[in-house]
Amino acid sequence: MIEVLFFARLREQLGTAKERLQAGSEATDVGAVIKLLQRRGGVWEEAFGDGQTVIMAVNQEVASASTPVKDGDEVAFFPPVTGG
Amino acid sequence: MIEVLFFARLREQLGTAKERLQAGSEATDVGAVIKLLQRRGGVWEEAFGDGQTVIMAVNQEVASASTPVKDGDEVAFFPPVTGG
Amino acid sequence: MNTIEIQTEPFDIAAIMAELRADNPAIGAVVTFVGLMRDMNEGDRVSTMTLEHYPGMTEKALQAIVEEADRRWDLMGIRVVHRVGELLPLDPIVMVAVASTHRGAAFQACEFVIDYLKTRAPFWKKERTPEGERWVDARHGDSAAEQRWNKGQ
Amino acid sequence: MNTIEIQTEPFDIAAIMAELRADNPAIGAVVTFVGLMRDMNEGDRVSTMTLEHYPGMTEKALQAIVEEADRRWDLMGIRVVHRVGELLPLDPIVMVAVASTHRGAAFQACEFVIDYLKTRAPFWKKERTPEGERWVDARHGDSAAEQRWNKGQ
Repeated sequence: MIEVLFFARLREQLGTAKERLQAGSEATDVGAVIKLLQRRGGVWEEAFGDGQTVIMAVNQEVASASTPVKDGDEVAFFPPVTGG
Repeated sequence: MIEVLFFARLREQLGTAKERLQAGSEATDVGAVIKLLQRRGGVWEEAFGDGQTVIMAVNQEVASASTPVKDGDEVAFFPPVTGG
Repeated sequence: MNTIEIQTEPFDIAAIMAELRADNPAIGAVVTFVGLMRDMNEGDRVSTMTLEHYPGMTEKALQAIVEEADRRWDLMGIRVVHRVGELLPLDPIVMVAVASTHRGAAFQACEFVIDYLKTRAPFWKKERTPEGERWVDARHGDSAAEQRWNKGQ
Repeated sequence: MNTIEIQTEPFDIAAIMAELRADNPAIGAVVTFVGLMRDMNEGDRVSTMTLEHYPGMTEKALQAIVEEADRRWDLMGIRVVHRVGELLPLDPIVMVAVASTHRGAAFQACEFVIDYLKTRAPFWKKERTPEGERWVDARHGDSAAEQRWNKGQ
Protein backbone atom coordinates (compact mmCIF):
# COMPACT_ATOMS: atom_id res chain seq x y z
CA MET A 1 0.00 0.00 0.00
CA ILE A 2 1.09 3.59 -0.60
CA GLU A 3 -0.29 6.54 1.28
CA VAL A 4 -1.48 9.36 -0.98
CA LEU A 5 -1.95 12.90 0.42
CA PHE A 6 -3.61 15.97 -1.08
CA PHE A 7 -3.24 19.54 0.17
CA ALA A 8 -4.84 22.97 -0.08
CA ARG A 9 -6.86 23.74 -3.23
CA LEU A 10 -6.31 20.20 -4.50
CA ARG A 11 -7.56 18.66 -1.24
CA GLU A 12 -10.73 20.75 -1.49
CA GLN A 13 -11.26 20.03 -5.17
CA LEU A 14 -10.93 16.27 -4.65
CA GLY A 15 -12.87 16.29 -1.39
CA THR A 16 -10.25 14.15 0.30
CA ALA A 17 -6.99 14.70 2.20
CA LYS A 18 -5.63 11.20 2.30
CA GLU A 19 -6.15 7.72 0.92
CA ARG A 20 -4.40 4.38 0.73
CA LEU A 21 -3.72 2.98 -2.69
CA GLN A 22 -2.81 -0.57 -3.60
CA ALA A 23 0.67 -0.26 -5.11
CA GLY A 24 0.12 -2.92 -7.72
CA SER A 25 2.35 -3.75 -10.62
CA GLU A 26 0.99 -0.65 -12.34
CA ALA A 27 2.04 2.02 -9.79
CA THR A 28 5.81 1.92 -10.18
CA ASP A 29 6.41 5.65 -10.35
CA VAL A 30 4.57 8.90 -9.57
CA GLY A 31 3.45 9.28 -13.17
CA ALA A 32 1.72 5.87 -12.98
CA VAL A 33 -0.03 6.89 -9.74
CA ILE A 34 -1.29 10.03 -11.48
CA LYS A 35 -2.63 7.95 -14.39
CA LEU A 36 -4.44 5.70 -11.90
CA LEU A 37 -6.08 8.74 -10.29
CA GLN A 38 -6.97 10.38 -13.62
CA ARG A 39 -8.77 7.23 -14.73
CA ARG A 40 -11.39 7.91 -12.06
CA GLY A 41 -12.68 10.74 -14.27
CA GLY A 42 -14.61 13.80 -13.02
CA VAL A 43 -12.71 16.08 -10.63
CA TRP A 44 -9.80 13.63 -10.68
CA GLU A 45 -9.29 13.92 -14.40
CA GLU A 46 -9.67 17.68 -14.10
CA ALA A 47 -7.29 18.15 -11.17
CA PHE A 48 -4.50 16.18 -12.82
CA GLY A 49 -5.30 17.31 -16.35
CA ASP A 50 -3.24 19.33 -18.80
CA GLY A 51 -2.55 22.90 -17.70
CA GLN A 52 -2.81 22.05 -14.01
CA THR A 53 0.35 22.71 -12.01
CA VAL A 54 0.53 19.92 -9.47
CA ILE A 55 3.62 19.53 -7.30
CA MET A 56 4.56 15.95 -6.39
CA ALA A 57 6.47 14.66 -3.38
CA VAL A 58 7.58 11.16 -2.42
CA ASN A 59 8.40 10.59 1.25
CA GLN A 60 8.29 14.34 1.80
CA GLU A 61 10.85 15.23 -0.86
CA VAL A 62 9.86 17.02 -4.06
CA ALA A 63 9.58 14.46 -6.86
CA SER A 64 8.78 14.20 -10.55
CA ALA A 65 6.61 11.89 -12.63
CA SER A 66 9.54 9.52 -13.06
CA THR A 67 10.33 9.20 -9.34
CA PRO A 68 9.91 5.50 -8.36
CA VAL A 69 7.19 4.55 -5.89
CA LYS A 70 7.15 1.38 -3.81
CA ASP A 71 5.05 -0.21 -1.13
CA GLY A 72 5.06 1.83 2.09
CA ASP A 73 5.87 5.15 0.40
CA GLU A 74 4.09 8.42 1.12
CA VAL A 75 3.13 10.24 -2.09
CA ALA A 76 1.76 13.80 -1.92
CA PHE A 77 0.19 16.14 -4.47
CA PHE A 78 -0.31 19.86 -3.97
CA PRO A 79 -0.50 23.25 -5.72
CA PRO A 80 2.49 25.63 -5.88
CA VAL A 81 3.34 26.77 -2.35
CA THR A 82 2.42 30.23 -1.04
CA GLY A 83 3.81 30.46 2.48
CA GLY A 84 5.95 33.03 4.23
CA MET B 1 35.25 84.07 14.05
CA ILE B 2 34.89 80.49 12.91
CA GLU B 3 34.44 77.56 15.28
CA VAL B 4 36.89 74.71 14.63
CA LEU B 5 36.17 71.22 16.01
CA PHE B 6 38.38 68.13 16.24
CA PHE B 7 37.18 64.59 16.92
CA ALA B 8 38.43 61.15 17.98
CA ARG B 9 42.08 60.34 17.27
CA LEU B 10 42.67 63.85 15.95
CA ARG B 11 41.19 65.45 19.07
CA GLU B 12 43.53 63.39 21.25
CA GLN B 13 46.55 64.04 19.07
CA LEU B 14 46.01 67.81 19.12
CA GLY B 15 44.98 67.88 22.76
CA THR B 16 41.95 70.03 21.97
CA ALA B 17 38.35 69.49 20.94
CA LYS B 18 37.35 72.98 19.92
CA GLU B 19 38.74 76.43 19.29
CA ARG B 20 37.71 79.77 17.83
CA LEU B 21 39.75 81.08 14.97
CA GLN B 22 39.80 84.59 13.60
CA ALA B 23 38.49 84.22 10.06
CA GLY B 24 40.78 86.81 8.61
CA SER B 25 41.33 87.60 4.97
CA GLU B 26 43.50 84.49 4.85
CA ALA B 27 40.92 81.84 5.90
CA THR B 28 38.61 81.93 2.87
CA ASP B 29 38.28 78.16 2.39
CA VAL B 30 38.95 74.93 4.33
CA GLY B 31 42.34 74.50 2.68
CA ALA B 32 43.41 77.91 3.98
CA VAL B 33 42.26 76.99 7.51
CA ILE B 34 44.38 73.83 7.30
CA LYS B 35 47.43 75.86 6.22
CA LEU B 36 46.89 78.18 9.19
CA LEU B 37 46.82 75.18 11.57
CA GLN B 38 49.83 73.48 9.95
CA ARG B 39 51.91 76.62 10.43
CA ARG B 40 51.77 76.00 14.20
CA GLY B 41 54.25 73.15 13.66
CA GLY B 42 54.64 70.12 15.98
CA VAL B 43 51.57 67.89 16.28
CA TRP B 44 49.61 70.31 14.08
CA GLU B 45 51.99 69.95 11.18
CA GLU B 46 51.97 66.17 11.73
CA ALA B 47 48.20 65.76 12.02
CA PHE B 48 47.49 67.66 8.82
CA GLY B 49 50.62 66.47 7.00
CA ASP B 50 50.92 64.37 3.86
CA GLY B 51 49.63 60.82 4.17
CA GLN B 52 47.11 61.74 6.90
CA THR B 53 43.49 61.11 5.98
CA VAL B 54 41.56 63.96 7.56
CA ILE B 55 37.86 64.37 6.79
CA MET B 56 36.59 67.95 6.69
CA ALA B 57 33.13 69.31 7.31
CA VAL B 58 31.67 72.80 7.10
CA ASN B 59 28.47 73.45 9.02
CA GLN B 60 28.10 69.70 9.56
CA GLU B 61 28.27 68.76 5.89
CA VAL B 62 31.25 66.88 4.46
CA ALA B 63 33.48 69.38 2.66
CA SER B 64 36.73 69.57 0.71
CA ALA B 65 39.75 71.86 0.82
CA SER B 66 38.09 74.18 -1.66
CA THR B 67 34.84 74.60 0.31
CA PRO B 68 34.45 78.31 1.20
CA VAL B 69 34.52 79.34 4.87
CA LYS B 70 33.09 82.57 6.27
CA ASP B 71 32.59 84.22 9.61
CA GLY B 72 30.23 82.24 11.86
CA ASP B 73 30.86 78.89 10.17
CA GLU B 74 31.55 75.64 12.03
CA VAL B 75 34.51 73.76 10.54
CA ALA B 76 35.31 70.22 11.73
CA PHE B 77 38.23 67.86 11.17
CA PHE B 78 38.16 64.14 11.96
CA PRO B 79 39.52 60.71 10.95
CA PRO B 80 37.54 58.30 8.74
CA VAL B 81 34.38 57.24 10.56
CA THR B 82 34.05 53.81 12.20
CA GLY B 83 30.54 53.64 13.66
CA GLY B 84 27.79 51.11 13.33
CA MET C 1 22.51 25.92 16.82
CA ASN C 2 19.76 26.33 14.17
CA THR C 3 16.10 25.88 15.01
CA ILE C 4 12.88 25.60 13.02
CA GLU C 5 9.42 25.96 14.53
CA ILE C 6 5.99 25.53 12.98
CA GLN C 7 3.30 26.65 15.37
CA THR C 8 -0.28 27.88 15.65
CA GLU C 9 0.56 30.21 18.56
CA PRO C 10 1.92 33.71 18.04
CA PHE C 11 5.70 33.94 18.41
CA ASP C 12 7.77 36.32 20.53
CA ILE C 13 10.15 38.18 18.19
CA ALA C 14 12.21 39.68 21.00
CA ALA C 15 12.62 36.36 22.82
CA ILE C 16 13.75 34.60 19.63
CA MET C 17 16.33 37.30 18.87
CA ALA C 18 17.59 37.27 22.45
CA GLU C 19 17.90 33.50 22.43
CA LEU C 20 19.74 33.58 19.09
CA ARG C 21 22.28 36.09 20.40
CA ALA C 22 22.39 34.12 23.62
CA ASP C 23 25.67 34.94 25.31
CA ASN C 24 27.82 34.67 22.22
CA PRO C 25 30.10 37.73 22.13
CA ALA C 26 31.49 36.65 18.74
CA ILE C 27 28.22 37.69 17.04
CA GLY C 28 28.56 41.10 15.43
CA ALA C 29 25.40 41.19 13.32
CA VAL C 30 21.84 39.89 13.53
CA VAL C 31 19.51 40.36 10.55
CA THR C 32 15.85 39.61 11.05
CA PHE C 33 12.99 39.34 8.59
CA VAL C 34 9.41 39.38 9.82
CA GLY C 35 6.59 38.75 7.35
CA LEU C 36 3.25 40.16 8.46
CA MET C 37 -0.31 39.61 7.39
CA ARG C 38 -1.62 42.54 5.35
CA ASP C 39 -5.27 43.58 5.24
CA MET C 40 -5.15 44.02 1.45
CA ASN C 41 -4.08 41.64 -1.32
CA GLU C 42 -4.58 41.98 -5.06
CA GLY C 43 -6.76 45.00 -4.39
CA ASP C 44 -9.19 43.18 -2.08
CA ARG C 45 -9.68 43.59 1.64
CA VAL C 46 -8.65 40.45 3.54
CA SER C 47 -10.27 39.85 6.92
CA THR C 48 -8.65 36.56 7.95
CA MET C 49 -6.20 34.07 6.53
CA THR C 50 -5.76 30.35 7.09
CA LEU C 51 -2.35 28.80 6.65
CA GLU C 52 -2.24 25.11 5.80
CA HIS C 53 0.97 23.10 5.71
CA TYR C 54 2.26 19.57 5.10
CA PRO C 55 3.45 18.40 8.52
CA GLY C 56 6.72 16.57 8.28
CA MET C 57 7.67 17.76 4.82
CA THR C 58 7.61 21.40 5.99
CA GLU C 59 10.22 20.73 8.64
CA LYS C 60 12.33 18.70 6.20
CA ALA C 61 12.19 21.45 3.55
CA LEU C 62 13.08 24.17 6.04
CA GLN C 63 15.89 22.05 7.46
CA ALA C 64 17.34 21.65 3.96
CA ILE C 65 17.10 25.42 3.31
CA VAL C 66 18.79 26.26 6.60
CA GLU C 67 21.58 23.73 6.01
CA GLU C 68 22.17 25.16 2.55
CA ALA C 69 22.47 28.67 4.04
CA ASP C 70 24.94 27.35 6.59
CA ARG C 71 27.02 25.85 3.80
CA ARG C 72 27.04 29.03 1.75
CA TRP C 73 27.84 31.56 4.48
CA ASP C 74 29.80 31.71 7.70
CA LEU C 75 26.94 31.93 10.21
CA MET C 76 26.48 31.68 13.96
CA GLY C 77 22.85 30.65 14.18
CA ILE C 78 19.59 30.68 12.23
CA ARG C 79 16.05 30.80 13.59
CA VAL C 80 12.97 30.11 11.45
CA VAL C 81 9.48 30.34 12.92
CA HIS C 82 6.34 29.99 10.81
CA ARG C 83 2.77 30.17 11.99
CA VAL C 84 -0.04 28.00 10.65
CA GLY C 85 -3.81 28.10 11.22
CA GLU C 86 -5.95 31.22 11.50
CA LEU C 87 -4.29 34.63 11.20
CA LEU C 88 -5.53 38.21 11.33
CA PRO C 89 -4.15 41.38 9.70
CA LEU C 90 -1.06 42.68 11.59
CA ASP C 91 -0.18 39.15 12.75
CA PRO C 92 3.42 38.08 12.15
CA ILE C 93 3.36 35.03 9.84
CA VAL C 94 7.01 34.14 9.61
CA MET C 95 10.31 35.19 11.13
CA VAL C 96 13.84 34.44 9.93
CA ALA C 97 16.76 35.60 12.08
CA VAL C 98 20.41 35.05 11.19
CA ALA C 99 23.49 35.78 13.32
CA SER C 100 27.01 36.19 11.99
CA THR C 101 30.31 37.88 12.77
CA HIS C 102 29.80 40.41 9.96
CA ARG C 103 26.69 41.91 8.44
CA GLY C 104 27.14 40.94 4.78
CA ALA C 105 26.70 37.22 5.44
CA ALA C 106 23.77 37.81 7.78
CA PHE C 107 21.89 39.93 5.22
CA GLN C 108 22.46 37.51 2.37
CA ALA C 109 21.63 34.37 4.34
CA CYS C 110 18.46 35.88 5.80
CA GLU C 111 17.15 36.88 2.37
CA PHE C 112 18.19 33.51 0.90
CA VAL C 113 16.25 31.60 3.57
CA ILE C 114 13.04 33.58 3.12
CA ASP C 115 13.30 33.49 -0.71
CA TYR C 116 13.69 29.69 -0.64
CA LEU C 117 11.03 29.24 2.01
CA LYS C 118 8.56 31.09 -0.22
CA THR C 119 9.03 28.67 -3.10
CA ARG C 120 10.05 25.39 -1.45
CA ALA C 121 8.31 25.01 1.91
CA PRO C 122 4.83 23.46 1.66
CA PHE C 123 2.60 26.18 3.10
CA TRP C 124 -0.60 27.43 1.48
CA LYS C 125 -2.56 30.58 2.26
CA LYS C 126 -6.30 30.89 2.01
CA GLU C 127 -7.77 34.37 2.33
CA ARG C 128 -11.23 35.47 3.41
CA THR C 129 -12.36 38.53 1.45
CA PRO C 130 -15.79 40.22 1.14
CA GLU C 131 -16.36 37.96 -1.92
CA GLY C 132 -15.67 34.78 0.04
CA GLU C 133 -12.70 32.50 0.53
CA ARG C 134 -9.91 32.03 -2.01
CA TRP C 135 -6.55 30.30 -2.20
CA VAL C 136 -3.62 32.64 -2.75
CA ASP C 137 -1.82 32.04 -6.05
CA ALA C 138 1.93 31.60 -6.17
CA ARG C 139 3.67 34.85 -7.10
CA HIS C 140 5.94 34.91 -10.08
CA GLY C 141 8.17 37.34 -8.16
CA ASP C 142 8.88 34.68 -5.55
CA SER C 143 10.32 32.18 -7.98
CA ALA C 144 12.34 34.96 -9.63
CA ALA C 145 13.69 35.90 -6.18
CA GLU C 146 14.69 32.31 -5.55
CA GLN C 147 16.37 31.91 -8.92
CA ARG C 148 18.72 34.80 -8.17
CA TRP C 149 20.55 32.50 -5.74
CA ASN C 150 21.26 29.92 -8.41
CA LYS C 151 23.25 32.26 -10.56
CA GLY C 152 26.87 32.96 -9.61
CA GLN C 153 26.68 35.49 -6.82
CA MET D 1 7.29 58.33 9.85
CA ASN D 2 11.09 57.91 10.05
CA THR D 3 13.05 58.41 13.27
CA ILE D 4 16.70 58.68 14.20
CA GLU D 5 17.99 58.38 17.76
CA ILE D 6 21.49 58.81 19.17
CA GLN D 7 21.61 57.80 22.80
CA THR D 8 23.86 56.59 25.61
CA GLU D 9 21.15 54.33 27.06
CA PRO D 10 20.55 50.78 25.77
CA PHE D 11 17.66 50.53 23.30
CA ASP D 12 14.69 48.19 23.33
CA ILE D 13 14.72 46.26 20.03
CA ALA D 14 11.23 44.81 20.51
CA ALA D 15 9.67 48.16 21.39
CA ILE D 16 11.23 49.83 18.34
CA MET D 17 9.97 47.09 16.00
CA ALA D 18 6.51 47.19 17.58
CA GLU D 19 6.36 50.97 17.26
CA LEU D 20 7.51 50.78 13.61
CA ARG D 21 4.77 48.28 12.73
CA ALA D 22 2.37 50.32 14.82
CA ASP D 23 -1.10 49.50 13.65
CA ASN D 24 -0.37 49.66 9.95
CA PRO D 25 -1.90 46.58 8.31
CA ALA D 26 -0.38 47.57 4.93
CA ILE D 27 3.09 46.54 6.17
CA GLY D 28 4.00 43.08 4.90
CA ALA D 29 7.71 42.98 5.72
CA VAL D 30 10.01 44.32 8.40
CA VAL D 31 13.77 43.81 8.04
CA THR D 32 15.95 44.61 11.03
CA PHE D 33 19.70 44.85 11.38
CA VAL D 34 21.27 44.87 14.84
CA GLY D 35 25.01 45.47 15.15
CA LEU D 36 26.50 44.12 18.37
CA MET D 37 29.76 44.67 20.20
CA ARG D 38 32.09 41.70 19.81
CA ASP D 39 34.69 40.70 22.40
CA MET D 40 37.35 40.16 19.71
CA ASN D 41 38.62 42.45 16.97
CA GLU D 42 41.67 42.04 14.73
CA GLY D 43 42.67 39.04 16.85
CA ASP D 44 42.67 40.94 20.16
CA ARG D 45 40.33 40.64 23.10
CA VAL D 46 38.27 43.79 23.60
CA SER D 47 36.94 44.50 27.08
CA THR D 48 35.12 47.80 26.55
CA MET D 49 34.48 50.23 23.74
CA THR D 50 33.81 53.97 23.74
CA LEU D 51 31.79 55.48 20.93
CA GLU D 52 32.36 59.15 20.18
CA HIS D 53 30.24 61.12 17.74
CA TYR D 54 29.81 64.61 16.31
CA PRO D 55 26.54 65.85 17.79
CA GLY D 56 24.47 67.64 15.20
CA MET D 57 26.32 66.36 12.17
CA THR D 58 25.48 62.75 13.10
CA GLU D 59 21.77 63.46 13.02
CA LYS D 60 22.11 65.41 9.77
CA ALA D 61 24.08 62.61 8.10
CA LEU D 62 21.64 59.93 9.24
CA GLN D 63 18.71 62.05 8.12
CA ALA D 64 20.25 62.36 4.65
CA ILE D 65 20.83 58.58 4.45
CA VAL D 66 17.27 57.81 5.53
CA GLU D 67 15.81 60.29 3.04
CA GLU D 68 17.89 58.77 0.25
CA ALA D 69 16.57 55.29 1.16
CA ASP D 70 13.04 56.66 1.08
CA ARG D 71 13.63 58.09 -2.37
CA ARG D 72 15.07 54.85 -3.74
CA TRP D 73 12.53 52.38 -2.37
CA ASP D 74 8.84 52.27 -1.56
CA LEU D 75 8.98 52.15 2.24
CA MET D 76 6.58 52.47 5.16
CA GLY D 77 8.95 53.57 7.90
CA ILE D 78 12.62 53.51 8.93
CA ARG D 79 14.06 53.47 12.45
CA VAL D 80 17.74 54.13 13.16
CA VAL D 81 19.08 53.99 16.72
CA HIS D 82 22.78 54.31 17.53
CA ARG D 83 24.39 54.17 20.93
CA VAL D 84 27.33 56.35 21.99
CA GLY D 85 29.48 56.30 25.13
CA GLU D 86 30.73 53.20 26.95
CA LEU D 87 29.77 49.77 25.58
CA LEU D 88 30.50 46.20 26.67
CA PRO D 89 30.68 42.98 24.61
CA LEU D 90 27.17 41.70 23.72
CA ASP D 91 25.76 45.25 23.80
CA PRO D 92 23.74 46.28 20.75
CA ILE D 93 25.49 49.27 19.13
CA VAL D 94 23.14 50.12 16.31
CA MET D 95 19.75 49.07 15.00
CA VAL D 96 18.19 49.76 11.59
CA ALA D 97 14.61 48.62 10.99
CA VAL D 98 12.72 49.11 7.73
CA ALA D 99 9.07 48.40 6.97
CA SER D 100 7.60 47.91 3.51
CA THR D 101 4.75 46.22 1.71
CA HIS D 102 7.11 43.63 0.21
CA ARG D 103 10.35 42.13 1.45
CA GLY D 104 12.70 43.01 -1.43
CA ALA D 105 12.55 46.75 -0.75
CA ALA D 106 12.87 46.24 3.00
CA PHE D 107 16.00 44.08 2.65
CA GLN D 108 17.71 46.43 0.21
CA ALA D 109 16.88 49.62 2.09
CA CYS D 110 17.99 48.18 5.43
CA GLU D 111 21.37 47.11 4.04
CA PHE D 112 21.73 50.43 2.20
CA VAL D 113 21.17 52.43 5.39
CA ILE D 114 23.69 50.47 7.46
CA ASP D 115 26.28 50.48 4.64
CA TYR D 116 26.00 54.26 4.31
CA LEU D 117 25.91 54.80 8.07
CA LYS D 118 29.21 52.92 8.37
CA THR D 119 31.00 55.27 5.97
CA ARG D 120 29.13 58.57 6.30
CA ALA D 121 27.91 59.05 9.85
CA PRO D 122 30.50 60.64 12.16
CA PHE D 123 30.97 57.95 14.83
CA TRP D 124 34.34 56.70 16.07
CA LYS D 125 35.09 53.59 18.09
CA LYS D 126 37.86 53.30 20.65
CA GLU D 127 38.59 49.85 22.00
CA ARG D 128 40.20 48.82 25.27
CA THR D 129 42.36 45.70 24.80
CA PRO D 130 44.91 44.04 27.10
CA GLU D 131 47.55 46.23 25.38
CA GLY D 132 45.69 49.46 26.15
CA GLU D 133 43.30 51.72 24.27
CA ARG D 134 43.23 52.12 20.50
CA TRP D 135 41.08 53.81 17.89
CA VAL D 136 39.44 51.42 15.46
CA ASP D 137 40.60 51.92 11.86
CA ALA D 138 38.08 52.33 9.06
CA ARG D 139 37.54 49.04 7.24
CA HIS D 140 38.12 48.90 3.53
CA GLY D 141 35.16 46.50 3.29
CA ASP D 142 32.81 49.21 4.52
CA SER D 143 33.60 51.65 1.74
CA ALA D 144 33.38 48.80 -0.79
CA ALA D 145 29.94 47.93 0.64
CA GLU D 146 28.85 51.53 0.27
CA GLN D 147 30.12 51.83 -3.29
CA ARG D 148 27.93 48.93 -4.40
CA TRP D 149 24.93 51.25 -4.11
CA ASN D 150 26.39 53.77 -6.54
CA LYS D 151 26.59 51.31 -9.39
CA GLY D 152 23.42 50.47 -11.25
CA GLN D 153 21.60 48.00 -9.01
